[in-house]
Amino acid sequence: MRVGVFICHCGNNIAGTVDVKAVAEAIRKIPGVAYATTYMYTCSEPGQDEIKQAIKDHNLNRIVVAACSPRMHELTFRKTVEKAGLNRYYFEMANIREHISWIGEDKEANTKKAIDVVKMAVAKVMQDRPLYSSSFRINKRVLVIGGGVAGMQAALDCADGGLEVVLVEKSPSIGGMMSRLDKTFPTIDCSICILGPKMVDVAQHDKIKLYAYSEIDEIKGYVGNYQIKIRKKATYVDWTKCTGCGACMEKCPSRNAYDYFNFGVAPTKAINIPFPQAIPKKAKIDPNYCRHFTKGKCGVCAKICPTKAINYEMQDEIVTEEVGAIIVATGYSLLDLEKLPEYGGGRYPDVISGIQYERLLNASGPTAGHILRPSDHIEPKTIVFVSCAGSRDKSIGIPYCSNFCCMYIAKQAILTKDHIPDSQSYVFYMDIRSPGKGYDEFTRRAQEDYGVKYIRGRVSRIYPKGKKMVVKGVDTLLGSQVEIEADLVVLGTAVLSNPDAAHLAEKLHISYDTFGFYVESHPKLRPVETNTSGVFLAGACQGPKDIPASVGQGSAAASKVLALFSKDMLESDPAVAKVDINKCIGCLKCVRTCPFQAIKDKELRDGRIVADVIETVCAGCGVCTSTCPCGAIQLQHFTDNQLLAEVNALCLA
Amino acid sequence: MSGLENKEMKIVGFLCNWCSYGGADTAGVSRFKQPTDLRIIRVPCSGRVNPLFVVKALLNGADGVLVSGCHPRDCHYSDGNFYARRRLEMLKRLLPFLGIDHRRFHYTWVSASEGARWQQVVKDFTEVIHKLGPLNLTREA
Amino acid sequence: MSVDKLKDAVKQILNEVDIVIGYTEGFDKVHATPLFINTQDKVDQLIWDQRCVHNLASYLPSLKRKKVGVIVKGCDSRTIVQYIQEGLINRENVKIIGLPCSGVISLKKLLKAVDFANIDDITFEDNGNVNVKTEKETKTLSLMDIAPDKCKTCQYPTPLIYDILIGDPIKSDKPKESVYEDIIEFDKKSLEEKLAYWQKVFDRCIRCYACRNACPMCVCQDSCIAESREPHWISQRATLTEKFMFHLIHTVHLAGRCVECGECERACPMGIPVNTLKRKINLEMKELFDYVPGVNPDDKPPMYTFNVDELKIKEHKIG
Amino acid sequence: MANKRYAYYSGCSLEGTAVEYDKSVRLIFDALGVDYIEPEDWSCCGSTPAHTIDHVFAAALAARNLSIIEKMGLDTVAVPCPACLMAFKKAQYFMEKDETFKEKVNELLDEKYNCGVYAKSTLQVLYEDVGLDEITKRVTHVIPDMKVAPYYGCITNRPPKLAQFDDPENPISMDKILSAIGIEVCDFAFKVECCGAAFGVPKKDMVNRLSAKVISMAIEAGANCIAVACPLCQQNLDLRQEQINKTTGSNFNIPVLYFTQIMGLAYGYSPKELGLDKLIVSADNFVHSRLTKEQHELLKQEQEKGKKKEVKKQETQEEENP
Amino acid sequence: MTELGFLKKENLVEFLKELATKSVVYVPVADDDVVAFKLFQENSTICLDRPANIPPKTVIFPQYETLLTFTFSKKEEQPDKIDVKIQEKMDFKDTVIFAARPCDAKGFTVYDRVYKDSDIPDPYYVGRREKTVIIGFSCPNVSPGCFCTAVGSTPSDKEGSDILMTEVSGGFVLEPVTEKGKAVIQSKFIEDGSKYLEEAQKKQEDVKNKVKNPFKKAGKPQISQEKFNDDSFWELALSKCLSCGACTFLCPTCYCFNITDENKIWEAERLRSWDACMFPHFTLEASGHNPRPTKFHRFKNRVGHKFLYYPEKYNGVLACCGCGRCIRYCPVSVDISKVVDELSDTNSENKTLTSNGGEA
Repeated sequence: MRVGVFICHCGNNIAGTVDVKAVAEAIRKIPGVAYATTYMYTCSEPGQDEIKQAIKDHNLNRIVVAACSPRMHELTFRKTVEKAGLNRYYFEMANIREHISWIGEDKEANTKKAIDVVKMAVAKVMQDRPLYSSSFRINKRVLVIGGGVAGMQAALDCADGGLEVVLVEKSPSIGGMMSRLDKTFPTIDCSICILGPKMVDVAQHDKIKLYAYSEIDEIKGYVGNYQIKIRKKATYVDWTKCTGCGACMEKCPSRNAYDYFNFGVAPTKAINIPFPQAIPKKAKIDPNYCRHFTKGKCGVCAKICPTKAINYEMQDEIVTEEVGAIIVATGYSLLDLEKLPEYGGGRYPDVISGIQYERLLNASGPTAGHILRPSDHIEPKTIVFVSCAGSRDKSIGIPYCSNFCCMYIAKQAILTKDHIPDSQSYVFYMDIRSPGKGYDEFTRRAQEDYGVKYIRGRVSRIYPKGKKMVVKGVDTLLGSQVEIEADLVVLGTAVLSNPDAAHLAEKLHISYDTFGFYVESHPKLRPVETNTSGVFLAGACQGPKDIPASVGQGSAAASKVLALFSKDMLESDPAVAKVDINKCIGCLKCVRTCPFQAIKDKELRDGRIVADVIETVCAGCGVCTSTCPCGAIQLQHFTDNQLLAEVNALCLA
Repeated sequence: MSGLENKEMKIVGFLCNWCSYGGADTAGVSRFKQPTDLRIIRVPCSGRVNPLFVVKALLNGADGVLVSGCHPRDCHYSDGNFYARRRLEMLKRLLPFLGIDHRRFHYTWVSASEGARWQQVVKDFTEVIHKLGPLNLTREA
Repeated sequence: MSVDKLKDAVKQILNEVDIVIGYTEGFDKVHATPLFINTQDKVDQLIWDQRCVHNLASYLPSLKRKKVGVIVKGCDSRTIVQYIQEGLINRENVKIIGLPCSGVISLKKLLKAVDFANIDDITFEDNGNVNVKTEKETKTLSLMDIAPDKCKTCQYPTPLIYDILIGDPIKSDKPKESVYEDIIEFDKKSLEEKLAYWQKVFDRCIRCYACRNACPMCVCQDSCIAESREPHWISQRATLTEKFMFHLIHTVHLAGRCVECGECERACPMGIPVNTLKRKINLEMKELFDYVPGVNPDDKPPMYTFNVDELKIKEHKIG
Repeated sequence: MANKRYAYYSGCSLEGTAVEYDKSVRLIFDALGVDYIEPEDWSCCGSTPAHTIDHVFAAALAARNLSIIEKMGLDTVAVPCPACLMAFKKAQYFMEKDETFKEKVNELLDEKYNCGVYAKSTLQVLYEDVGLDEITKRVTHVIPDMKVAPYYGCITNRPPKLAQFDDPENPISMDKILSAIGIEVCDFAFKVECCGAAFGVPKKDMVNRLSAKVISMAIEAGANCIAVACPLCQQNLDLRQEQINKTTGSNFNIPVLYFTQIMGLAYGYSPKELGLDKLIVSADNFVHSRLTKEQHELLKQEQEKGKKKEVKKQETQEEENP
Repeated sequence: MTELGFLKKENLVEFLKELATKSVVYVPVADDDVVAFKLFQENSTICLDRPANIPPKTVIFPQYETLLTFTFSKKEEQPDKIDVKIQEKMDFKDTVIFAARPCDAKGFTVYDRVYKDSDIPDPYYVGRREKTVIIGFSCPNVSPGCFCTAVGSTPSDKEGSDILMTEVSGGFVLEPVTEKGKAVIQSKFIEDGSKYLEEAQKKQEDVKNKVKNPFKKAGKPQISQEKFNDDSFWELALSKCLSCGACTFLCPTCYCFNITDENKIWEAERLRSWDACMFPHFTLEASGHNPRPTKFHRFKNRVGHKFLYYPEKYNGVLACCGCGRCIRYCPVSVDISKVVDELSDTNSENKTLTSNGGEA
């Protein structure tokens, strides 16, 4: 055994609070350690060359690098030792940065701890065995979950790159949040005018298979080979027959259905096409409001439909698709107004959310683009915008910034002035966050050219006074209280993750943060990857994002998939469970506990039954290893002996 | 960190790679200061932690053992921590029967984003172990 | 119950199976020993009385590929139920002869009761009296005074699973709460007292593995990690640390599986209360998962399954 | 409900400026069969003066009372004054949550407090434990003209993590109780706005301004009476009403009653029993217009008839009603 | 050697205390009804009325011992060179085993032929053996399963003991067997014991007559090769065997061991620990092949070793002293005497047994 140990200074990150030289000296004394040194930046190219050179010069056959977290650079160094001719699993990392130098102030204690931790890594590396990957074929189809602008972009880029794409959208039309917007900042482009053609591209692309009004039921498999069960929810309209003529919607007698597309600004019909540019432009019945379902009679739509597309008996349908990678682009949701009781959210009809205001502004919205306040349909003259309505508010558990509210509030204030020239808008803000190309100029324009009055301070209460809403707040710049009697109040409500984000994450085996946003592999360097290989993120499901960022991520995720699929075969991770058939007693407890059904029973020639691991299915969790009473099934690279070596190095020494 | 002027205690931590090890990294990146007694062993999943590792450590000289995994439902391997929870709970309840203070063994859930939580866990657990003092189960040196 | 009925039944099923396991006379008057019957002429060696202490079901997994008849008491039948839960035997290959039982003797307690004298003869009366003749004296003892602890709190005097039941079913007259009274009582001691106790008793261990080999649920047998180097959990040192470790391996592996037949304890030549730790865990399994091993063939052993929401497991505070 | 016994902690205000609150609460409790007992040797709850100086000390003051109640074998204390309520709830919350804090507090006490007593506002006891049905059943009188703005004040149910009762921003319990006794309740936006509280001495102007706002919003909502649940609110709105009129040039004349006093009126108690004589802005008009249920029933029938003969009788009625 | 000594019962502890000043003294101690040889302490509950659960072989052939320790070191300038220092652990102390039953004492003579009087003596065994004085204790009664007289011994056999002690009214008669033994009874607590000789001899004779002979035929059991090699015999006779090590670990004549190395970072040790032919690992080969794959094979070896192979090598001496522990403590009451009896050659005459268990 000739172990080489490399202790990284990481500039001053480690060396500042750990005596790296002392660590190297202590480690050098360990029998079996043939070489131990320190280096300024081990991960740098010269640092890696140093390792390769040392392997050659000192005939090393095991390598330990003591540096940052293995979550950061384990892969880097595995490649390094492999290039030097060693098996990539003859390598261990000791984390002396995140777990030592950055969290302890006492240099002596840190150094002692670092020696222990490196010693444990040395003990483990001595137990390491060479492991070899096997390769398997990949299914070059990709699933995109979510048909908002990020998902559409990802789908189109993948499809243009020659991949078959399965696009699943849970609402009846693709388009997502962007399709609800009136205009986009900072260019005041018509949102649907730029999005519409993209939606049509998606619909017409021969490589894209669209499942609208569908959800993911189940995900099985692993990178390269996923089996997806998709639930096509019952629309009660046969979409193969529906032409989208809208006759049913016109004649439907049930007029009080909740309009999901318009965020309930006005009611819609029980059978409806969500908006004129919808893709697919097909009608769908809302059984909660449809008289046929609620009262058992009616049937007007069935009678009127020229293609006889109505089918009240329709059931959810499950279809299975097989893909090799998944892009998650499930977007975001918005804070419920009722969560803001001090603003009378949900109680006062004239306190509305930004997205509702967006629909009031929109020419194809319920008011046909006329700004009319909900309570009495009168045009408001004084409009107050409240930013950070919920955002950056620890007391309701949303400490983060919602990213784009500052910008859309400026946009809405500008548009308000365009719609109602004699109106006056006020904006309560905490800080104006406009760090984008042309963004800050845009907010200044709102103030300077459109006379929007910006008041720096928070709103404490909104209450009705006659027909007005009194907005009571503080102007922190003037240091005084302000009260504005408004006709309409628009709240820039906080951006939330989707309510079922956690649920989907569990199916995908990806992680999510406290707020339900999906966690990327690395916040800087791997922003669209997840820790589950084959699953990528795009758009606001990862965190609040505006349109250009979402589109950028959609393309980024697509490029990751295209890169992954540029090979025909993928290499399997050899750190999977392995059965010693001489030891296995065939009790098959491992088969019971494997979360992935990766273990089967196998009959040997002598009739003995033993466990057998399907390598490509095994994900390497090691539940089987801790289940097996006789230690016959061992998770490679984390075997009992490897972990015991670490325990012993620490406890017995 | 008042108790730490004394000698260091031997504390072993088994952390799952995806959540808690990441949480400890996050604590590091955020420079959340912690006592220095803990030595971390990285495992893929808390489900990999055989309760016997805890026993082995305690019998062989550890003063405390900490196991941390993903929060229930958030397991990278979907079910690993559910098994861990049952097995470790079993152990936790057995230890006092053997005459070992159950506080010497703690298992918990810390996600990759919970650096502050991790810091608190380490601080609190280290403090408890310092209060309990060294463990010598078998009267052997 | 006359032993003749039993013999008739064994003769019957011997036509269907390769072997029937029962009891016969041992090397002296107080010992019975397992009897493996493969021919009709051996049937007459069968005995059935309070000396029939062994859990014969333990032999079943090693005879998995044969058709086997087995005589079980109520307590032993739990072993079979647990085997079925864990898929360790093929039910269709086993013929179970059930014998309701109102208690057996504990050799250790019997010897103590006669001051370790050599016993020349022993007879059992229906009223629970046991007459013992030694060199020095003839003594009448009460069966329950010399019965193993498991009999004193027996909840399952009649086998839970059988193909043939010989004799009338017996209902348990022992209160349910009594089963773990000793465990609860022991747990009340201070940590120091408890540790000192286990140090004392484990120190006696000679690692002969009689407890393990007698245990019906120790299915690893030849592959036990107590003797393996790969994985190397434990050395061959006979130190207290290693003895402790061995017994905890046994305990952890039996978690939620121990059917409390007490064979481990009975087998131990050094008088170590090997079963106690397992029973402590069973008490917790009952509390946590409402699970009792070896009672319902459709149950799942709790360590090999889980609930997403564990109602009884609360997150622990540190300290 | 029937066999539950409450400790009743009136607090210092109800011994002095708000003695009528105490009177009316006791009357209502008696009327509704709430079994309560006043702890002996109770002391200051530890509110404002103490907790602005030292949290442990404040908690110890509260815990001293709670400990007495605990020793009496009771687990719930009914508290009319919101300041006392929050002092108790705060002590309870932090002592339960923080072992070291609990130890520190207990060090100051002769009798250790084991955190076994929960404080409930009188409002909560009536709303949750007694229930609206019982409250309605006991009604004997109707006050036909009363239109009330229910004013909860700032701390009756805030902060929510301590209060654990009703909606913090738009509470409804008092609304419901008042409706249950037949009173018309106005939709009042200032239910939980600040009245100025204890700043009445150091910052009189501010208190006047804030209280004026509350009163004017009540009037704007159509109220002719304000119902309160806090001694300090009552004082600021009632006692200072004249002062407010002087400093803000308003001309308010709106009676401010404890909600329990209004309940007392509906239950037929005399103004004296309810301490209405202590009001600065008189509520006599409501006392005078009060009718028994039977009278009211008769009147209603009369009116029904009257409506039928409306045209005929119009003139006569005008003459009779100058 | 006939200088009989006598130790008054009330002087027993004082005598042992005196011994303990010069040697390490092991006595049979009862704890929770389990009797085992432990270091003598003034408050030890010495138990003489029944044989210990485990014989005192632990004193000379301990359950495990460190044979060697390895210490690793390196020179600063040559980190890839490791120096290993090897040290034997051979510091043995003067020891007394007090009140070993004659069968237990005789067991050591079985060891001696293998470890002491062979071509390659085992220094660890010899070191301890030579420093140990064994005070035998003539059995005051018989125990379930014991059959010493059937294997050529008696409950008052002197072989293996340095002194034989017999309980008489009021005390113990001490009969020195070896020079080592003589030295031990040079004590102020030992009186002249000649007047108790008769009583002692009578007692010995009484007990001897009570020992049962499990064999159908008298004399040294003669095993039939034909039956011994019949696998079906073993399969049926041993179906109940659990293959545990209770019989071997409790046997005063079983001497098999295993050697393992245990490594730490800076040092390692080579251990010798008991092993048992009843364990599958005993013969497990590195290839995974096991020449004794089942418990039948293993038990056959056990019987063979004691009653065939050992006698073959050592002049017909049986490697069994008839203590009966393997029978008494077997969880399933496997009775080796019954197995041997069933194997016995019905056609040939049994040879008579000499007192050392060898053939006449």
